[in-house]
Amino acid sequence: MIPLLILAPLILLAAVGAVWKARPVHAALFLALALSFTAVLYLALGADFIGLVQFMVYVGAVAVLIVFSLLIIHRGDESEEAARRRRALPLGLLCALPVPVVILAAVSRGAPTTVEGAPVLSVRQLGTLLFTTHAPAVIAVVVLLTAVMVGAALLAREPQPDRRP
Amino acid sequence: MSADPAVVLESLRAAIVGLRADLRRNPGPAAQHSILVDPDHLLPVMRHLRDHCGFDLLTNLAGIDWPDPKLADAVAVPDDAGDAAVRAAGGFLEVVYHLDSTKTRGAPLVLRARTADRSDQVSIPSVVGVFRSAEFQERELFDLFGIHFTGHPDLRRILMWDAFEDHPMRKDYVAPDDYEYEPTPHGDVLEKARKHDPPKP
Amino acid sequence: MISDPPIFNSSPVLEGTDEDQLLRVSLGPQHPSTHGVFRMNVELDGETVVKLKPVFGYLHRNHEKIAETTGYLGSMPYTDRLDYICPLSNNWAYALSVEKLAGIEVPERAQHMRVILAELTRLVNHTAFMGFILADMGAWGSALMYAFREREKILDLFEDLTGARMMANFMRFGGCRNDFPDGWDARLRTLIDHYPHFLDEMEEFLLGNEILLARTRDVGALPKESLINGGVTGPMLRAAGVNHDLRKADPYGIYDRFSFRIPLGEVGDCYDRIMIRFLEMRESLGILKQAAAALPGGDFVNPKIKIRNFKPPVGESYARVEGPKGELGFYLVSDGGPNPYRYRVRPPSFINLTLLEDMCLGLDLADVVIILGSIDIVLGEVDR
Amino acid sequence: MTASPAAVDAAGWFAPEQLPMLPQRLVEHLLSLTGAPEVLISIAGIAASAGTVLLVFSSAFALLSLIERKVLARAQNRIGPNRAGWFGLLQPLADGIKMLTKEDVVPDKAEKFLHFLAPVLIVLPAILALGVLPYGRDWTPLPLEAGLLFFFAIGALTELSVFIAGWASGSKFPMLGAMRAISQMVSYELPLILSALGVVMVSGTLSLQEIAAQQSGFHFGFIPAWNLFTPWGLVAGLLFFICSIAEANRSPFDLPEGESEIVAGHMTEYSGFKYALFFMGEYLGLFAIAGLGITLFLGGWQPPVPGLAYVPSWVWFAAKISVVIFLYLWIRASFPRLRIDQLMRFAWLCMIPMALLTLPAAAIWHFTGRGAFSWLVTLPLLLVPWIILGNVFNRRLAPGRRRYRFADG
Amino acid sequence: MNDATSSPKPPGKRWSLPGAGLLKGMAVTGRNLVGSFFTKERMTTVQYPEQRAPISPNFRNFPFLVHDGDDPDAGLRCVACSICEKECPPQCIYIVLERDAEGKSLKRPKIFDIDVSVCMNCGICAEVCPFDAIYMDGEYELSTGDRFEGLLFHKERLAKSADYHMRLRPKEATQVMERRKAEEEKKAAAAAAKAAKAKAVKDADANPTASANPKPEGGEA
Repeated sequence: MIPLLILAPLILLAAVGAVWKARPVHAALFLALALSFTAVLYLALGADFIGLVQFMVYVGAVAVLIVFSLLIIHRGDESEEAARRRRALPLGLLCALPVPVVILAAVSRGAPTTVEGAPVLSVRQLGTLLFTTHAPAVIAVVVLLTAVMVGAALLAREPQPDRRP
Repeated sequence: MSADPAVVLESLRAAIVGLRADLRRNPGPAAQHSILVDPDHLLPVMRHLRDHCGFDLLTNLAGIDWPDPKLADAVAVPDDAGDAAVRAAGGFLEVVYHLDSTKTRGAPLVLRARTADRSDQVSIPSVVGVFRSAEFQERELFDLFGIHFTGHPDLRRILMWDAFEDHPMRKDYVAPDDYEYEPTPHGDVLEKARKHDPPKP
Repeated sequence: MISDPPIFNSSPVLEGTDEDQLLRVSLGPQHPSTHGVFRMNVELDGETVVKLKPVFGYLHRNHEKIAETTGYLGSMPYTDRLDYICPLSNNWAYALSVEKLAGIEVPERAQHMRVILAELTRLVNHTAFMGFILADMGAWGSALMYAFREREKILDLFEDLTGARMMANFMRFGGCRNDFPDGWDARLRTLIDHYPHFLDEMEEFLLGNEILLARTRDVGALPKESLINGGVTGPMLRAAGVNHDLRKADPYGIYDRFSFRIPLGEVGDCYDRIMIRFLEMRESLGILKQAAAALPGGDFVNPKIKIRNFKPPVGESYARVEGPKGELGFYLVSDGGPNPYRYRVRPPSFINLTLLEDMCLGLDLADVVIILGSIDIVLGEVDR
Repeated sequence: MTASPAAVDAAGWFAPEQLPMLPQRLVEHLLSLTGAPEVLISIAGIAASAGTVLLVFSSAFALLSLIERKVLARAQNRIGPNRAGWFGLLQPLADGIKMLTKEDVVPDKAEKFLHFLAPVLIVLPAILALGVLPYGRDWTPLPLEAGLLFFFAIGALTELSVFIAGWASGSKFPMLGAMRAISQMVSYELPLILSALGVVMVSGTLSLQEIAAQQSGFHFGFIPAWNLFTPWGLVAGLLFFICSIAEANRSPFDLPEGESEIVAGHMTEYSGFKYALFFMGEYLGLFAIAGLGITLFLGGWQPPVPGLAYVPSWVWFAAKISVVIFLYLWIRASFPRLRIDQLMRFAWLCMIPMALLTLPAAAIWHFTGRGAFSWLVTLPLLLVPWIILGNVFNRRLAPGRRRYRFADG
Repeated sequence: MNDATSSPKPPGKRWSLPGAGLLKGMAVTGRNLVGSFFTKERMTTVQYPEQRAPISPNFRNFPFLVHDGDDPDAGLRCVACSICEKECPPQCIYIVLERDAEGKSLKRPKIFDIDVSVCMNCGICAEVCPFDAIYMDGEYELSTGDRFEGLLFHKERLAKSADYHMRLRPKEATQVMERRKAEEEKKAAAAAAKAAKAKAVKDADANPTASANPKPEGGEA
């Protein structure tokens, strides 16, 4: 339980930082911080593989790509950004209302807070499980991902004027 | 087409009607005679030389400041036959063009163009339209001599900084001694040198 | 009939770039690969160059005004400082112009000495060029050190002959300052025999290298006509296939006695410029061999010319030399006095830069560095 | 690590083979004498083993910074630093002092905190990655079951830190450097992982100790059974080596700090000790990636020659890593730099297809009995595309032969 | 123009093993790396303070004044004619002629300064000096702390003995010595001839009738 008590507030803080920060790059870095703390949380719970994959995929790829796109569009006037944020605050709070309600309901009904009894899987077992019992799901995901990749590539390729003389 | 000024002058006279240009003899042993062209006819002459006479490489533009025209005529002697565009008494600024050809061998052809005088009418048509190589050299002449090239796309100072007013290569240019002075005897060595052979007016 | 060249419009921004996305960078004057205090205001869209404005004048000391207040002999050491990588060919150009101005003829031995020294200077310049172009590409100075190791051997020869490795101040009107010290031409012959080993090593190091091929092929190529129209001279012009070498086009000295060939390229991009300089080095070695073999005896300077208060007759003269960087010319106007009335230097590096922007538009920042390196400029000559 | 063994086999501790574990065992032994609680002892043991890794590799970093300058100098016929100390051995000390005493300039447009954070974030992953490599027969500071995955996960952090360094400096050249660095690292991480995948497929595990252990034994008596001496391993090893140069931002791919173009890339606005941290991060990253390359393809601590059993295993690891690092230095001395678009085209059009090819090749090699016959089958499958791809790539880059005519007219 | 379409190495040949050029490049650096340990000819580094590269006899650094004999002040060859001061391009020589009480020139420089921060050691002063008084030195370790006085060499510091010049440049010094000796003899002969003539005229005055001088004596040499 101790790691959860330490890490949960950290993740929350980082998430709030990601939302609150005016400068987009700061927000992206806070997002990366939040995701890496969740990865540490997985490691603390003993799920090595998930923790490492989470860290690698989210911090290594997603955060970097967000930051890279921010680098490309480095013109951004942050001044009126803060004003827009003021106006959106009440709407945001309204939407966020149900979340604590759900948490309180779960905790009051005595949902199991401990995690024993969850099967501890080694990487090898995980691998065999994935590619035997859940093979069709994996294949579906693979196809979906490649489709998304090809689509993104086509979309991104706006007609660059070939400037080579 | 050989680079002999006399032959070139004939072909120019044939091609451009009412051309005001005359042959100028070089008294020195180098014997590189030149053609003095009136600035109004400069562009047609250049275009004719590049397209018909095969002079496709403008190698050199040199500016000269002539405070007294007699010295100018001593260096580029006008033969009496030509309708010498004799200048008025005042001095003038002169641009000397050296035209070379990548197809025929031999020395370059020398052209001269003179401004009306040294103070306000100092403009000569720019030849950047015909020879792109003149672009930086004309900016340098504008910077160092103050010759204004009409039609130059980007006439700015090239060597001195933009806030500089005077034109350093003029004969009557006085160098500003506003830089901080180092107390070395070298200072009076300069005075002594100036006494030996004072710079010409 | 060549249609008028695209008159240089002051801001040739490439189409398809919106203004505010541009990144304005100033390359230089203090920059690792601008070969001196040379500055380019570059506007980048991402990595591609959209606009490039060279800025000159950081090393301008008005060499021509100083020459107007110094005697003819006094200007000779200043010509070393024009293109300080090849001082001896600057000296020769100035001496040639004064000899034409005053009608001085040069004895045989001095003519051979001048050809030998000019071709040695061409070797020095092209060897240093090989080192610099590789360093610009990022090869961490390996080629630079090999090039400088060989260049030092030639500079030792210059030091023994003229007294200084680079600032030679060696030519006088009508010949040279002193004769070859004994054993000098023997060391010259060993150098000539040994130099091809270095050229083979550099070619093996440079020309097959796929990365170099990738970096220099089709980079900074311009059609022949716009190069001629832009006043470009020297290896850059010959790389595009224009047969214009002053040693053959407007022969001076005794070059017409030696048999040598002028290498010409086809496309004129950076690769051809490197290759042409290699081939020129091999031709220079050929000339050196012939000149060293045919070196006659006799006096090394025209005895009748006196050094002090030398006053050429009134007149003007324009003489030029095929320097390693292009046509280096001196235009002198004499009014009969001890100082020249007008002293104009035709600087090849300065005029070769006219087309720098046309070559770099649409390419990357890394290409700009390579193109500037392939033009091979020296700021002493650009800013005068 | 087991609890402290009885004193009787303490003699075993000092055997050359057990030397790396000595500090950890000593610390644990001493603490156990003082009767500290069990948890404290294990933590101190881990700290001790981490301390040995840090000590060994920071001294190796100092030595490498000297050796790099010496090797580069010798390749350029110079002598290299030999003034500070005997044969220049104190040069790293001198550099360190200089870096410490240099004023630490922070540009005013920079983001103060991020500008400070970036060098730390660059050194952090390199050190973490060093912890997971198997240095000896039974000594790995952090024996994870998914060691390889941990290595690549941590490796992904370097891109983020390079971006922070570039962006936080606020000025133009670092911005360009950061853009180049990220696009280069992202596009070279893919072939890096793909080429390592072949080894994972053949050895069936993600743990590095297992991979190193499986590469023991010799074919025909003298060829060691390393992954490099298999058809797919040869190509995958070469690809891994090339991608490791790109990951470590070294010579042909040192575009992010291409000093002849953008001065020092993302490191331009740093000075003093932060600049030294960047170099420490780069060199430790080099050690880490070289160590991984050795473990995957050169058999980690396996002896190359059958006879020498008495030589401790970590000596072989040190020897191999120095050979690989020498290769890096040699390459740095002899290649110019690629342009950014050629770099990307090389990664996406040439490296990734070849890396993908090694996976089926490894499978075919495995199912055709791993013997000489499988060599015959898989080798052409890999070499022919390499030749074709190389020539297409070259021809696209360097079209047509160049002819030069000589005019003496 | 004969189009000998030969080029030393056909780069980009039809089928080349990709990466072969790169390996050749590495072979060159490798050969240099190994070679630098064996062939001394590759290693050109001179460890400066311990080893010093020999300077060539013709090397010219800042000028120095030559004085015969051992007294630097008396034996100075320079007669303060200040030709070198006029001819020096950057004007860095400063000479003041020494005059005795009533203003007669003593043909000696009272002050002879060279501002070494301006001098570019071009050697023109040594070339134009008709009295072999100034030559280019070979000493190059001249660093000094003071920018003004330190770089202004006065007469005392510039003067060096003739045998220093002999040691510095034996070939040139011997030529100078022979030429000066030849001039000495010529001057001595001329002086002797003049003395003889003066004696002859004196004899003639003593005994005017004895030997009328047939032809009036021309101006002496």
